Amino acid sequence: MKRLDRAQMAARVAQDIADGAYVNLGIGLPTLVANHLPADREIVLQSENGILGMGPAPDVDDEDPELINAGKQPVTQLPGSSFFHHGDSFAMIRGGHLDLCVLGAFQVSVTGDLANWHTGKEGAIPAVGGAMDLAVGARRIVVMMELMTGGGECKLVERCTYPLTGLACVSRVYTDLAIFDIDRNGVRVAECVEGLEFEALRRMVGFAALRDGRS
Amino acid sequence: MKRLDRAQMAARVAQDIADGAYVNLGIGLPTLVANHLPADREIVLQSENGILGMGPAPDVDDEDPELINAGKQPVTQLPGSSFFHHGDSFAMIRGGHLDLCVLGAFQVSVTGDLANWHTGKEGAIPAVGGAMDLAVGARRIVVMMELMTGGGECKLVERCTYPLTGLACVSRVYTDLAIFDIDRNGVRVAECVEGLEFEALRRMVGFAALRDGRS
Amino acid sequence: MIDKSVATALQAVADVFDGARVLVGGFGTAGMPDELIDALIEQGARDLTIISNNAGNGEHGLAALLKAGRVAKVVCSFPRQSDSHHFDALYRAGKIELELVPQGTLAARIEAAGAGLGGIYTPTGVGTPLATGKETRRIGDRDYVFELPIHADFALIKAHRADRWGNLVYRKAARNFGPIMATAARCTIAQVTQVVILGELDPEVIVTPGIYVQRVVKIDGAAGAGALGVAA
Amino acid sequence: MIDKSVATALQAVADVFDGARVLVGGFGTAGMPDELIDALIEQGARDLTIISNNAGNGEHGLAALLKAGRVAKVVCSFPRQSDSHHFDALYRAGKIELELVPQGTLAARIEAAGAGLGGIYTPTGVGTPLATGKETRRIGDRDYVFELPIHADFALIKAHRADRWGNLVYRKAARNFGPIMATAARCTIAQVTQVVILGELDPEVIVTPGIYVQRVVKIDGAAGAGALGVAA
Repeated sequence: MKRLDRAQMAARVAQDIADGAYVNLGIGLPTLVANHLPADREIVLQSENGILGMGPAPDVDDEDPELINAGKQPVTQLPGSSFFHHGDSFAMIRGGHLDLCVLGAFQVSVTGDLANWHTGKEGAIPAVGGAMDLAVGARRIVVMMELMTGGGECKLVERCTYPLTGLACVSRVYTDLAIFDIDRNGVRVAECVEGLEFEALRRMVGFAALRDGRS
Repeated sequence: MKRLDRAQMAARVAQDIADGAYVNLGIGLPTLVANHLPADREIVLQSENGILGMGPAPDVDDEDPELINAGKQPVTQLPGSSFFHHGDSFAMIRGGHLDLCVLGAFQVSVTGDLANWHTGKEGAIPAVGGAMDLAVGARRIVVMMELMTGGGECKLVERCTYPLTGLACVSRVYTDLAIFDIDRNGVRVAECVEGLEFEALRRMVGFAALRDGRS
Repeated sequence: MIDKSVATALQAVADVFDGARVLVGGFGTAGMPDELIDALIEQGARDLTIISNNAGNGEHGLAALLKAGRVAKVVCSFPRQSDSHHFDALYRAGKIELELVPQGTLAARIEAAGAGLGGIYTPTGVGTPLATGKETRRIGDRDYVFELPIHADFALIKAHRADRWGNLVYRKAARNFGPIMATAARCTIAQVTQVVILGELDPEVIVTPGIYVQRVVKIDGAAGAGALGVAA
Repeated sequence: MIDKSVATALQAVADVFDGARVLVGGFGTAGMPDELIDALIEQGARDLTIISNNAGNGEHGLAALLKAGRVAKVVCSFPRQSDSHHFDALYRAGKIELELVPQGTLAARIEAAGAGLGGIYTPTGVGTPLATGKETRRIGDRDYVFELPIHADFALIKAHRADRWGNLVYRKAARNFGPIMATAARCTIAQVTQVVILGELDPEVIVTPGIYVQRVVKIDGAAGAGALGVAA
């Protein structure tokens, strides 16, 4: 089967983002989506450290230590961009003004619960950042992650075992093997990579309630 | 006795305002204080419609309908002034950042309760504006009013009969006849106009607990 | 491509429905979206709830909307003015509902809606008739009143300059309620004096980022002309 | 006359007392008041509670303050970073207390303090371990967590330009927590790159009005030099 690499996953997420959408891309994997936004759409990226209309990474010579994204990487600003403080930025996030937020995850449950901030392991130092605000705030929350851990465990689960970030907030999960839609009726497979049979995917995720939503 | 006129009352209030103070002057009588600020002190006036560093009234030719004070009169701006929206303005007021607010009043009680927004009369249309926010917000609230109503009733009372604006918030009352300080021990006369005896003043206010605080 | 410009004020308010909750900017005459209100009168929506600092004065703007019988309820801090006779008459006749809110609480409730908060505790109004029937709570050594957010279907505001993304800057004290109302409505409509090329507004000085603005209407005339007209 | 200028960073932080609660601006390296933190280390105050987005990284700034053993407690959203080894070691040794707060809740609690609110209800964190033991309340059709304001004795922030009234403007994403922290402390100290003549800052673009700033210290060096130094 043709497992998607990270760039292909990012391109697949980007393909679904509408012209004119206001979008926050979470730290890590979702940041890659910025490199694949369709050139014919005007998509406005928000960074929770107070930027709307964020542009791509600058050339090394043009880096400005005071123009960074939420992942603390140098970025640029597009015409039409604006700056605001953290209070206003999280009012924007929490108040439901973003159309979409793409987040990474440790686990997503069949009811859309999200776990992406803390492994809960003994001795691990917790750090939450803006993850919980994004999880409750954006109009639509999607997750972008590899379906299986390095150890072969599925990250789409019946019930999260890691500490939660938000309850029933994820509506779509983009993975390297399939795309899953989550609603009150459960989980449907929206797309599968070439060469992966539905039944094989069901065995990988390990729960019977998975439905095939492909027309 | 030498009753103070309104300009004299305003000048007396102004005399007590320290260099560098941030001050809100309520609508009506307190607005006059702006005309009497000592020239050798830098006092920053706030207007609750979003101005800090408000200046005096402009010449008629220089009036700008978008540069008005809380009483909707044309004003000017001083070097160092800034504009902000109503949310930020009332955060500034409510958050205890103003050193002083001078308010008008219908009644002030011996415990510092303030009534200045509504007569409570049958058929009267209530309007509160920013009075209740100012009453709880500024670090020090003083009132400027004539001591007696036109009908000869004292406005400094044992208990307010008009609907309240704020509880135990007034610490000084400037009137045309005397200045009163209010604290948890009650009311002390801080100053009296020339020719008014303390006992005569006590009879005017009509409560026995008035103390003479003049040294 | 994003372009939030709408050709006319009437088009901008075309979908305001009967019973809608409408935030209206302005403090006195500064920042009052007069042309949008005129368009709303022409458009004809009824049973409106208007949330604004005042309840109209003279014959124009909100006063005219009230006079036309379109407003079922006003939420405001200061309805009584020397020339608020249309509101006064409707109120005395029992034909309009009034929810009186302290000005800072009005602002804070609008901000809470825009920021997605479920409610706030404010010290304003404690022990007064405007806190009657409301939950109060002692926090630390002080009493506070519980207040709910004020959400709206539409916000009509006036700004100075806009670009096609809907970024806004205001002028002097006409800023007042505009920036916070823009955050609290599902559809914010801004009338502006000037529309500039994208990128011409300095990112450091934009007061309302375009994310909060759905429609922009350029109104011809000099800056402050609307307000001058009312003052005349 | 109002003049909030202070000659040196050390003078500006001279009265920070043992046990003080100190807000520290900055997100990553942008907007970090490095010179004020260095002065605080030199000044020697102990048992501090530091409220900041991060808990220091590398060897400079907050990390150095932590390393010097001056911090009893950190209130922050993101202590764990690739090079936050001083925090990590102190935390693992049980020598520092951590209150972990979601970033937006941290911002909202600081804003609530500055705005005089007694508390707020936020949807952030409902049903997660960070809401454990906190009051939750259903308002409308949604659950919210009750959060208290975060007040502080001092705020150390970095801005771009100031005037003698303490009016501030910031630069790009270095604005971050500065404007809200300035409102929540009894004494706000701003380090700036440039001090300009009163009246030179446009009243329309001032982000932090001087009322929120008690002391201004000009730090020599180009804009962003402090941050560049840390990045090096």
